[in-house]
Amino acid sequence: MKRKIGVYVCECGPNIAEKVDIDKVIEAISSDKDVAVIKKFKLLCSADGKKFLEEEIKKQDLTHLVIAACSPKDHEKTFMEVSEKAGLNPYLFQLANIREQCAWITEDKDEATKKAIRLIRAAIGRVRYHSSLEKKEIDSNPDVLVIGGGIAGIEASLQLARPNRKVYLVEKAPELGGLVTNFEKNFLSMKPLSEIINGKIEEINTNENIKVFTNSEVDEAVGFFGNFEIKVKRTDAEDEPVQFDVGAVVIAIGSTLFDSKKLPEYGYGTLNNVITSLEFEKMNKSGKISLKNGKPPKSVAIIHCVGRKEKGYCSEICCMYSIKFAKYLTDKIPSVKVSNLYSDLCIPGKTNQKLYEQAKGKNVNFIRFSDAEITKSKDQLSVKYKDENGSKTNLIVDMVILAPAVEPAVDASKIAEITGIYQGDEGFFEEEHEKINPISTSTEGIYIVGCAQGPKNISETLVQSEAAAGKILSSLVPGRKIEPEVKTSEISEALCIGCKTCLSICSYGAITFDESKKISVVNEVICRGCGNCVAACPSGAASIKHFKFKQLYQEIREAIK
Amino acid sequence: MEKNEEFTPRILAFLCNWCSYAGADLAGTSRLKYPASILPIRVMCSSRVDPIFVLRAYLGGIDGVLVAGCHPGDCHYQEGNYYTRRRFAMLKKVFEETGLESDRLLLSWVSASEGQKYAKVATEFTGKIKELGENSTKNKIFL
Amino acid sequence: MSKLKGAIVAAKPSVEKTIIGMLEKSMKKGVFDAVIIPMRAPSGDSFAYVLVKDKSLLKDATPLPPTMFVQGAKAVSSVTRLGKGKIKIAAVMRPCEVRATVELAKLGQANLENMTIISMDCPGVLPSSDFLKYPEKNIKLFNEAAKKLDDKMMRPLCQICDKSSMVSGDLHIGTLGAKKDTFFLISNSTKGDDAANKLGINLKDNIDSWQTKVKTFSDEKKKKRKKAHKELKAKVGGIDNLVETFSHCINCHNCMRVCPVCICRLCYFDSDKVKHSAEDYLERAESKGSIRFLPDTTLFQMGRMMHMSISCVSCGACEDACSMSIPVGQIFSMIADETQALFDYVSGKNLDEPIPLVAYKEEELLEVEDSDD
Amino acid sequence: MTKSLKINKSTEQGVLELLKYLLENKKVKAVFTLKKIEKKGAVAYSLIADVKDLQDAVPFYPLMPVNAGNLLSRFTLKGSPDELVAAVVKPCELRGFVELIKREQGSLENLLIISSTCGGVYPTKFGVDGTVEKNLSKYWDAVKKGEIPDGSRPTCRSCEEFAPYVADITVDMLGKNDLDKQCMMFLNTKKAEEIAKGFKGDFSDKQMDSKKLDKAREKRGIEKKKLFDEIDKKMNGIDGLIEIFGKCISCHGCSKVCPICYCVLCEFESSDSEYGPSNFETELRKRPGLRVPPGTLYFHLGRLTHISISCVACGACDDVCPSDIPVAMVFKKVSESVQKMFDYIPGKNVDEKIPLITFKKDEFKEFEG
Repeated sequence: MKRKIGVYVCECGPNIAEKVDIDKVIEAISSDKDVAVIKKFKLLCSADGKKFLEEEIKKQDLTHLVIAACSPKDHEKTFMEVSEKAGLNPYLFQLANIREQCAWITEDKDEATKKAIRLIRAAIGRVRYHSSLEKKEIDSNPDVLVIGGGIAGIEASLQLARPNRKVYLVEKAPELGGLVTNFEKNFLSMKPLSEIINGKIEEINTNENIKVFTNSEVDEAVGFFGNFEIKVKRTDAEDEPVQFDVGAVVIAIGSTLFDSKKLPEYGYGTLNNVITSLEFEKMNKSGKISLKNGKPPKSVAIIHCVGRKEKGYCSEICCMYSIKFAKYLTDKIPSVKVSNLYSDLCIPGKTNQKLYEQAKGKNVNFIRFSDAEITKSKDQLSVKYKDENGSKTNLIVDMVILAPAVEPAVDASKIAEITGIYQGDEGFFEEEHEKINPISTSTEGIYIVGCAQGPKNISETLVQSEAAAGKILSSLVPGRKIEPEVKTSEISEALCIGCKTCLSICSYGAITFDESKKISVVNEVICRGCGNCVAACPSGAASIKHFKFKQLYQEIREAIK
Repeated sequence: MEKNEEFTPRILAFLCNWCSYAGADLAGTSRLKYPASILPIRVMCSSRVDPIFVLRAYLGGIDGVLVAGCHPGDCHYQEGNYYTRRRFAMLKKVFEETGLESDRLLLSWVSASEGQKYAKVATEFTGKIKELGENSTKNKIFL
Repeated sequence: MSKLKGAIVAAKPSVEKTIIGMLEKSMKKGVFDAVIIPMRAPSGDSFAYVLVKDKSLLKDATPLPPTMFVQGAKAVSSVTRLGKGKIKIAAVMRPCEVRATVELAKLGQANLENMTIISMDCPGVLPSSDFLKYPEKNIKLFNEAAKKLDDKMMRPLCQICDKSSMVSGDLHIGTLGAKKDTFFLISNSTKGDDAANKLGINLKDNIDSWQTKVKTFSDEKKKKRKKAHKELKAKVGGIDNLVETFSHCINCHNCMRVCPVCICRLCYFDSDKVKHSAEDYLERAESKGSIRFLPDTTLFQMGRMMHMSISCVSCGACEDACSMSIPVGQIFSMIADETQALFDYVSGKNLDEPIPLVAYKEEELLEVEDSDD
Repeated sequence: MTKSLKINKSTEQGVLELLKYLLENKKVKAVFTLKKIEKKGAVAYSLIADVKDLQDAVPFYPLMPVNAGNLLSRFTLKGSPDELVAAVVKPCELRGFVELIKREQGSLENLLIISSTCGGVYPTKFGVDGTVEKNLSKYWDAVKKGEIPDGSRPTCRSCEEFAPYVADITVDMLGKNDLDKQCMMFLNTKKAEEIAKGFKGDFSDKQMDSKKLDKAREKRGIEKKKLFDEIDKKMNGIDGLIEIFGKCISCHGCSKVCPICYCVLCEFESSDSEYGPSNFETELRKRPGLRVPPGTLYFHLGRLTHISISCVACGACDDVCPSDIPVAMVFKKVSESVQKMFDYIPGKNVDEKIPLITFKKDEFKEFEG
């Protein structure tokens, strides 16, 4: 079939017209191979412009469309819609950006005109090799799997279940609630936490949209956005795993604490009355803060940043709960002396500072320290440390509370393996992009919330859970089909030699290996179309729709003409 | 330096869609000026740039090739640009070892907000290429 | 196919120079926009085909180089395989290269519409391995030998080539039977007539002396060829000899890659179809005590005979490229003569004649049928 | 702990003894090794299942008709053997095989790899005309002394990787002055120790003497520098490259015999690499002419970008080049520096990733402009 390429140059008001000699462009290109028609128009993105284009495509019965106008970032979509409306496959169109990267970058009209001509020729050369691409639509399952029944998982589940979304909540412990159930009060508000938590757990148990699995763990999660197949098995019994499908997964497996025994100088596990923050929370919640001998402590040292150097990051929450601890102590034992030994105070946020100011002073002091060592001195503990000026100091206390670093949950790597989500250097799950997609992951439809992603306080955790729920509710709507990327990679069965190079470099696990045929296969639903595999494939078996070798090569040719 | 006074180099710029192409757009919307001879080719990710493309362009007589992508760690596809960097390093090494002018190849990270940087890179690279003069492969016969 | 017409052309100072002069003139006059012609490679020890657009390059051209590194048909095919293009091209080649080109055209691998093919009486070529040893010396030796029609140092296949003056292109330079300092310009097609006319050459001279000389010359060669093939058959014929001969093959497949009429993008014998499991190989090894690995080198060569002996032009490119000096070219020429005779087909002789295996006659080859009576 | 096995026979005889023992006692199903195919000295790799066919076997004949890496890949590509098969190969062949394994083109499963400290090989064509046969004694004298045999492949003369990496058994040859009286093998793996049990010979814990290898490496290092300097002079930019590759006839034999080139269809033979009429017209607009078929330099540089990371510098490409282009030395020179850049030795370790399919977040800053 004979190609009939229509070329339309947008004046973009004065924006292009004043900088580029459009008539010269038209004159130069009108006689080019396959160019059936070339015209200019005041403003193609305007209502009139779109109408004009639509009529032209039909009237001239074009097989391909080239528009010379602004950046694809601005109006590629607009013109694709027009072309589709006019019955021309939107991928048979190419936009030449003669504004941002041509008209606007030089004062020399002649140069701009020359460049415009080259850009348009490149687009014409390219569009010749375009082929129609069809939007894919696949059914999606709106249900959601939430891994982890701590505060993060609970919140996500509720946010999803309230608007009638079916949720499967999997917790490996016998009860829901996670770490926070050990806390008596919340930082800042100093309000009792238990009623909040219990309230939420109560709601979970009464909401029939939520199916709770306790004493259970996820055994398998295969598939892609909208279509994951899940297997859950009990940890306390040999039952057959339960199977169900979901459309999205929320990872909320929380975190654990750095093992203070790894730092013998703190004497944890060997000395009496040296306890971790978590042990202290429990002790406090039980109602009685006391030493081994049953007596209440007269003096307490809280040592911050335990294991920070080893882990290489600040755990963000310790300073705050240490202040909370000081408050617990002073409320319950008015005469107690509390010394906070910190290496750096981290009290961010609009309000947290207040509590610090309140706590400081009466019986509670904050000391910047380094190189602490704890030893026994009679029935007390001696904390030797260097103060800010490096002079050695010895502090005698009854009790030492260690604030160990927050670590990734024990089974993080196992979950990582099952879900294929990448763990960063610190072992926490890596978000897709800290700014663009902070709770998404490399696998569309799998989200990470709470301390699974990194150390966080409760409010930050709740925010993430709600964000994840919001993302799922808006992207995974019951009955609505999902539209995966169209410009995906494809691998020629004839040319693939099965070296698995593409598998190793694909960030999305979009390529699988067909063991029987010994060739790589692209899962077009998962592929995001970056083209990395295409450049990596030596045998030219991989190619990417709309960015094929021949298509790009036409642009290269124009550049070297 | 006075050689090729009026020689306008043919320069090819592979720009990744998410960072560098947007950066180049920004240079325009901020009305920054840089040599018009540079011809952009949009790819979704810099990792799409097969060294073979660069080779073809070079032997075809291109005067310079710029490959630009998101800054390491900012790749829209997570890791693409790390692979780009390795392939580019290899290609450069092949050029150096075979005595080809590896200075005609440039890898640069330009984010969507770095219109300034793009204009700067484009200008400086063009200047460098002007110093190098025309790519002599242009009129070779026995390729 | 038009009857041959010719003209006697003064060859001053030499045939080669005259040919180049004609080409320059025809480019000036726009008869051709470009010329495909051999030129010496920058390294000096090789010749290659160059698609010349700037006629000033022609002065360095060598219409009749001492060796054939790339078979000319491959050059023409590489330029026209995907279409005839806008520009009119003249290609200067040896007769066997022209014949291969014609075969490729039949196989859709070359488009000759805008191509005018010029051939010349061929004295043969030196084996490239010999040439590479002392390029300068060999160029001299070749030119002398060419004058004396002495073929002793040429490729074995050139020594038994009976088609070294076969005209299957558009124009041909005939030096056999020509008076001193002249040659015959012979046209074989309207394209040829047209080019000659545009050059102001009148194709009305008598070319009998060329034709008789060619006849006697190729008759001699035919005898020589028959004899050589007979001897060769005795040496490599029969499965043992054949296997022995090909046992040196190291599967580099150079022969296939340089063969002008081996056109497959992926050779069947490089494809998955010839790859087997370890157990398969072991089974064969156990049944025979041991097998050469890779096996099937003979199968590869026989297979190629099936695939292309019908179109083989006996140019000897394969033999030149064989890193193990297997007389593969001679063997193929022997087979090709037989298979082509079967359909009384001469590869590359005539563009309009279909390749036998894509045509058939109702009544033929009955002798190969198993008759029921 | 490596065990060593000493046999009081010539090195080649000793190895043949072991192979014979393995075959006779059904400890291996077959032996893959070089075998004489005629008296003049031509050899070919063979798969030997019957003991009596071992008599023509010449495991350490100084020829490499084909890089056995290719052959072992073909042997195991469609499925490894069910039982053990012994393969005697040269170190660079083994490294080629390992690179292919990393690309899923073969497997070490059920292979017993026997290799040696290698003295190098002669260009293959010298096997056909009897040159090698004539030079055998000279060759072995040189190997004994750890010296470089005259006339051996340039890549061999300049080879510093003559000691095998992943072999089950390493045969002590280079620099072993009594190799014609005594055979010394080092059993590097459990597999090897297991299978050698019961074989008559003295087992001990002797280690390979690395000093003689260092000496040999030194000699080859000097030769390498010389050869690199030579090729470097030729490789000076586009004109130098055109001198070198301008006579390439595009037979692509070099890629066909390359143990690393493993594609079904080479990218440079695909339709993407073809020129259409308009390409030629464009080309001729800027050039006075263009050699046809075009793209030879493109092919060789392109192949460098594809395989320089894994080139084992075996020299097979040199042997098959009908135009006598020093392909191997160009590739060895370029590849070594590419590999150095990634601190990678091809074929050293099966589990080490090919540098181009992995990355470090913090590297190669110097390449960012």
